Amino acid sequence: MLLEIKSLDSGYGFLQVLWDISLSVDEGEFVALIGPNGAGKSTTLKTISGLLPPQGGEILFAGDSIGGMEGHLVCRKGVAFISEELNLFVNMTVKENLEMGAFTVEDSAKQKENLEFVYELFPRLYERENQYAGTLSGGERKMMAIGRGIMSSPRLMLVDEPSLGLAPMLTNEVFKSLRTLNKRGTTILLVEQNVGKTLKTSSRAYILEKGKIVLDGKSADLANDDHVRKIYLGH
Amino acid sequence: MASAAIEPTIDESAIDKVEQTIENTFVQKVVRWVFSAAGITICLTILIAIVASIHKGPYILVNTIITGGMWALMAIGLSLLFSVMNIAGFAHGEYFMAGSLTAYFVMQPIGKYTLDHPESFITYVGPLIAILAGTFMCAILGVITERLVFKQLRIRNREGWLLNCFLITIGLSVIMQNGHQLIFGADFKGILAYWDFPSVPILGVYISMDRVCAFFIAALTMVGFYMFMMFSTAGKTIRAVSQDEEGARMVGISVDAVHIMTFALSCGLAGLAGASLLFMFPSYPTVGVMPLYNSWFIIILVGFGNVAGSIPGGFMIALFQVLTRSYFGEGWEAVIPVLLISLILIFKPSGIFATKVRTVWDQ
Amino acid sequence: MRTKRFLLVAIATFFLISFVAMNAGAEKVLKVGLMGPFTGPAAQSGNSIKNSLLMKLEEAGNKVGDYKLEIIFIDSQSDPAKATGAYVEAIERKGMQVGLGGWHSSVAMAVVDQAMKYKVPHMGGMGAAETITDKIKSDPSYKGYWFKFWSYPALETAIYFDFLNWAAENTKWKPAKKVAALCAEETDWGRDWNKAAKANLKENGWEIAMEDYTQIGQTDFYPLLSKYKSAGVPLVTITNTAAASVSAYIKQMREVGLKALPIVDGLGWVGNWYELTGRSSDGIIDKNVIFTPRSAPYQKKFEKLYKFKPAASAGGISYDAAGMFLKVLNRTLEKHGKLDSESIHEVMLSEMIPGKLTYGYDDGAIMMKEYKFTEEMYPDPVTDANHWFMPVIQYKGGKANIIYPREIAEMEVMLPK
Amino acid sequence: MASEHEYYVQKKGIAKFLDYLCLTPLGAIGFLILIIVPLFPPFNQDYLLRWFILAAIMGAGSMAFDFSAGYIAVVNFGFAAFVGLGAYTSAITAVRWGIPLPVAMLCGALASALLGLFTGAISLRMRGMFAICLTWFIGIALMGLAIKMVWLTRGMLGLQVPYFFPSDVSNLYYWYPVLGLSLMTWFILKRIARSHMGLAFKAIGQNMDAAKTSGINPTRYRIINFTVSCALAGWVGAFYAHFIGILTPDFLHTAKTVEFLVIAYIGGRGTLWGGFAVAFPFIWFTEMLRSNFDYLPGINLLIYGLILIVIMIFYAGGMAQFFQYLVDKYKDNPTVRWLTT
Repeated sequence: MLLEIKSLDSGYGFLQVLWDISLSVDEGEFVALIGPNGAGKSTTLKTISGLLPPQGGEILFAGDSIGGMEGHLVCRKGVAFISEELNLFVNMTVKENLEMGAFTVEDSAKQKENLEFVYELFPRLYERENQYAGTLSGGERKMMAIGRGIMSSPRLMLVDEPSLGLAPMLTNEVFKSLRTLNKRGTTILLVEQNVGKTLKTSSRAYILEKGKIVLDGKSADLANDDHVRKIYLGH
Repeated sequence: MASAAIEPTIDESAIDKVEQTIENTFVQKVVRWVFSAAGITICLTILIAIVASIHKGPYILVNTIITGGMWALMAIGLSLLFSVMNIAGFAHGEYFMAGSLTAYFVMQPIGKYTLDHPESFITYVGPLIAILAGTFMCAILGVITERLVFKQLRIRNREGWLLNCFLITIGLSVIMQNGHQLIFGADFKGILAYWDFPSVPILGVYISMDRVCAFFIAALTMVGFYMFMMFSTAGKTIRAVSQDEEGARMVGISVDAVHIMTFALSCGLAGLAGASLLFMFPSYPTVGVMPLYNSWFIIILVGFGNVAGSIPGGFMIALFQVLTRSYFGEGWEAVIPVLLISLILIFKPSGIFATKVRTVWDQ
Repeated sequence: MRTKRFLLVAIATFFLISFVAMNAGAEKVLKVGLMGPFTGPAAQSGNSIKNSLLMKLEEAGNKVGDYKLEIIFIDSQSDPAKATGAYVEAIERKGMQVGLGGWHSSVAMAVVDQAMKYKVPHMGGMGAAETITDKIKSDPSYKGYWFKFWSYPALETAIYFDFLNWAAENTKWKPAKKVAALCAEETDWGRDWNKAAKANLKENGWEIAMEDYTQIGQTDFYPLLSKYKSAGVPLVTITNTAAASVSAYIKQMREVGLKALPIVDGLGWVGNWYELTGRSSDGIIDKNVIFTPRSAPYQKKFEKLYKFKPAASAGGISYDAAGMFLKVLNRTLEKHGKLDSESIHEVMLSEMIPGKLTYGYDDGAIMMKEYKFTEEMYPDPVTDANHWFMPVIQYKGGKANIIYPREIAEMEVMLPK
Repeated sequence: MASEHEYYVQKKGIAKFLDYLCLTPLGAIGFLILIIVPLFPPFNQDYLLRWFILAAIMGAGSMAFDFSAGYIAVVNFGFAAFVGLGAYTSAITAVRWGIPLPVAMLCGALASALLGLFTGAISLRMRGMFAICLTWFIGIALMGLAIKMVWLTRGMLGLQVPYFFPSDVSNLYYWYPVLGLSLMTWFILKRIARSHMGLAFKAIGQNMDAAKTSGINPTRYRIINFTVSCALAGWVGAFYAHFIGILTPDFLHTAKTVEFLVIAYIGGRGTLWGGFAVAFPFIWFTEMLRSNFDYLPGINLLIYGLILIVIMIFYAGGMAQFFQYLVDKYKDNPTVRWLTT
């Protein structure tokens, strides 16, 4: 088990958002976390990545407890988080952003390899290597953020709403790259609102509603589940 | 920190084309810069400096360049503190004071030694040692303040951070001023000169060796600072934190360590300014007030958190002050430049080189 | 819990601090208030004043007859409002009966009202501005409650111009045009000084090219001096109470290469002026009280006790003021058999102001031949060569030398070509 | 004094009158104590009265300061200059034209109000630090002008200001007017804060954008707030001038603003009464320190700075927050509830 969450509570100050969440992700899996707006999907990812301290429960990553650990230490453990707001360094060039992504990687050969892989995955970024991240378009920003995540050679990648605000064509491209990444051996935990596409891409999924996990199972099974079909797929 | 909103996707290739045609040649780039707000003000400043120098004498230009550099150093530190940690420092003048105090105590024995051995190489190197000592002392002081005060606040209360920090720095300034007085007394602790050589004539204006050296120290530091920020990993992490703290955490940067580094750097720069200007500002408890005001004028003029803008800003403030002194008389430099900055603020409410990154300054 | 503890600690500190030092003695005491700017920008002068006064009183064993002198410090903080508060508190709470010392004129202007209101005689203040004299003269009820130990600029600056006239006639110094540039600090003192200097200069056929007032604590005079240089003025004057400013002015004057004759009024107001200016002070003209051989023991003792050089003006004069004060106390005790505000005031009124009670070299004065007050001059001391007197001096090699009046001159005058 | 928890009960008699004055019974008792205390030893000594008066002035000033800092979140960092402008205007009109002092004080308030109006108007487009700095710069410029305009202000020479009362009377003569002045400042500010305008202020202070979208015109309210705050500052300053008897440009210095600010923040921002209540012990405490440790000059300021830092780190809400905590703890006790509503 690469990531294991046991009865996690989390939230912002007095406002508790997550109630007793338990989920697990295996090495090499592509797991999705879906649910309506405000269900606590992003909060889950933030808590795992250490940006938000948990209020209870346990988070185990590769057997070590990472609950309450600071964000940068979680990252050093091998967890990359691509947030909804992307959190790019807008006044740095694309290349510098990617280099910052590899901040935790000490081996320069490995850095170079990662960079080449990112450019291979997103040739557009290579074209804009020396452009400021702030001047990129929406789709490019997404690629930039994912690329930056890849740079740290993570074992687990948490991706938050990659399709938000993107044209369908670009969304497909992003999903495709995530799949490539997964095939290359990176475990992915994806949060999405585009349930149809997500269930097609992922191997397993959890459904989160009002801060609680209501359903989980193989993606293909869930796609045929009545509840899911009615609420998320609209048929 | 709020990052820029995600733009809706429109036809991206069209924008690319337009951008490419605009950014074609270097000359066109320069022309575009000249007609930007920053370009206009900088060109205008240079023009005014030249005209006034022809009218009143070259001392205006020389004076602007020489004092501007040091104010710019102070302002860079202040600006850095703001853009990385969102601390609007009011105690920066006190680090200036601490720098000059340390340099004074280091320079005392060195001065005595060189008096007996005027030919020794210490005559040339000694002052540099004093200045470096001042810088390091302030860097250490900065780290101590960060750990003892701001770290504590960050752990406990992040609400109203900007204002609370502002008030805390006011308190720090009061403490350091009076601490200096209690421990070292209120007398003026000054030196005669760092490098006691005859003045150098530049453009018909005589300038002491100390001033020339102070200018070169400022210039070198600025270049060094730029290199550090642009090309070193440490500098890049500082920039990363200033642009997006969450993002920095996500890529594994220890924000805590960056805060320490920033404080050390920022206070070190103030200490450097204080130490290198000791020949002009003897150390006493309230010596930092004027430099503090000047650096505040600068960062307000160029826009909060605009670190690079502090450099032209420093020269602009220096020019403002020289001009007011020359044309209105002594004492007015406290009034007219301030009114002018206020006027600029009315038309450019976030400074001339308004920053592209929106930080949380308006909370 | 945290809140409770916080409250407890706060209350405890509060009471602890407020009840410290609230004792009163049963023996015969006279409570003497020492005023000066012990904190703030003029603290260096303030400490010179404080230490000198203390030294003189301690030399007398802090005793007059069977009265013990109890010292109360009043920190004027260079702020008239705060000084007034502290002064009143010293009178009301600590029972101060008589006051000594002082530095700023604006403080003196405010405090003199309190001295009068509470009938506490005060002497030895060095706030010199003419406005104080005018104020005290305007209302007889102030009489005898305030004695200045430094006379106002109009009385003092004349000697510079006597010297200039003498120099023009007797030396090779012949300015091409009689133009002067005046610079003073932006305070009551500076304004008064420039006013007096201007009147004197005009009377002697000089033109005023420029008149500038600099901020307190300003240390960058490059633009100003460059301006003077390009205007080619043969005479520049500056007066400034802040040592930092005055030393910066002198150093930068040398750097710029200004060839004018420099009158720097007040370089000697801090003891360590030579450490601040070095060789660049050579040739500077000043008018100041200077340490005579008579004051050597005082200087030595002061430096040993307080680890810095006393200033002739703030320190030396205060030392004498304390001496005169002791003399007044002794006389009061002799005459009335007791020491309190009323009897001291009576002696001041009946013996000091008419000039019967004076303090001079014979009594142990170290700075002036004689400190004397008269009905006409009160509250200022009598100013002439035999009483309160400041010669024109010129600095050379770290020493102040009298150059005018010529009868007592110690050195040939050095003048620019 | 008035707690922020309003219990909506029908009030009768004295309670109704107090409510009109915006005083809670506790507040009224506090004021009564302040009225009576200086008549009895040991508080009837002139020096203690002087502290009381200074504290009341500082307290009233900090209320005016808090009105813009605590409500619309614009820290007027040039506050002392507005206080000083009132003081100078009052003194100059009184000296030049022999206007009776109460009228001169009104002139002072008017001058500050006008400058406040102007400042409020030009700082509109600015936010946070920039607005703070603009007010600060105006303060610096005013102080510079006070230094340079010697023909009017006598600059550093110090302007002699006529006293309210002959110089040989007890400070008690000043105490009651200043108490009345503070009560009036409180009344004016609290009435405004209670009206719908006060709500708008709070909305603007908390979230300018949200306020805009809910139909509040920030321009208008910000100007009104600033004008009122500055007018009262000028009014307090004018009284100060006629009490102290001398004015120097240092009166307009930023350090003076810091004094008001520290008191207002230790008291608790956004409460108005906090600053006033804290001013008395605070001024007393720092003066005690200064006079008991006079061999350590500056120790009072050092501790002053320490208190500020400690309060900001541990109790950003100031004493008012602590008071509220106590009230909430005992809110079931009927006496406490009656006293604080």
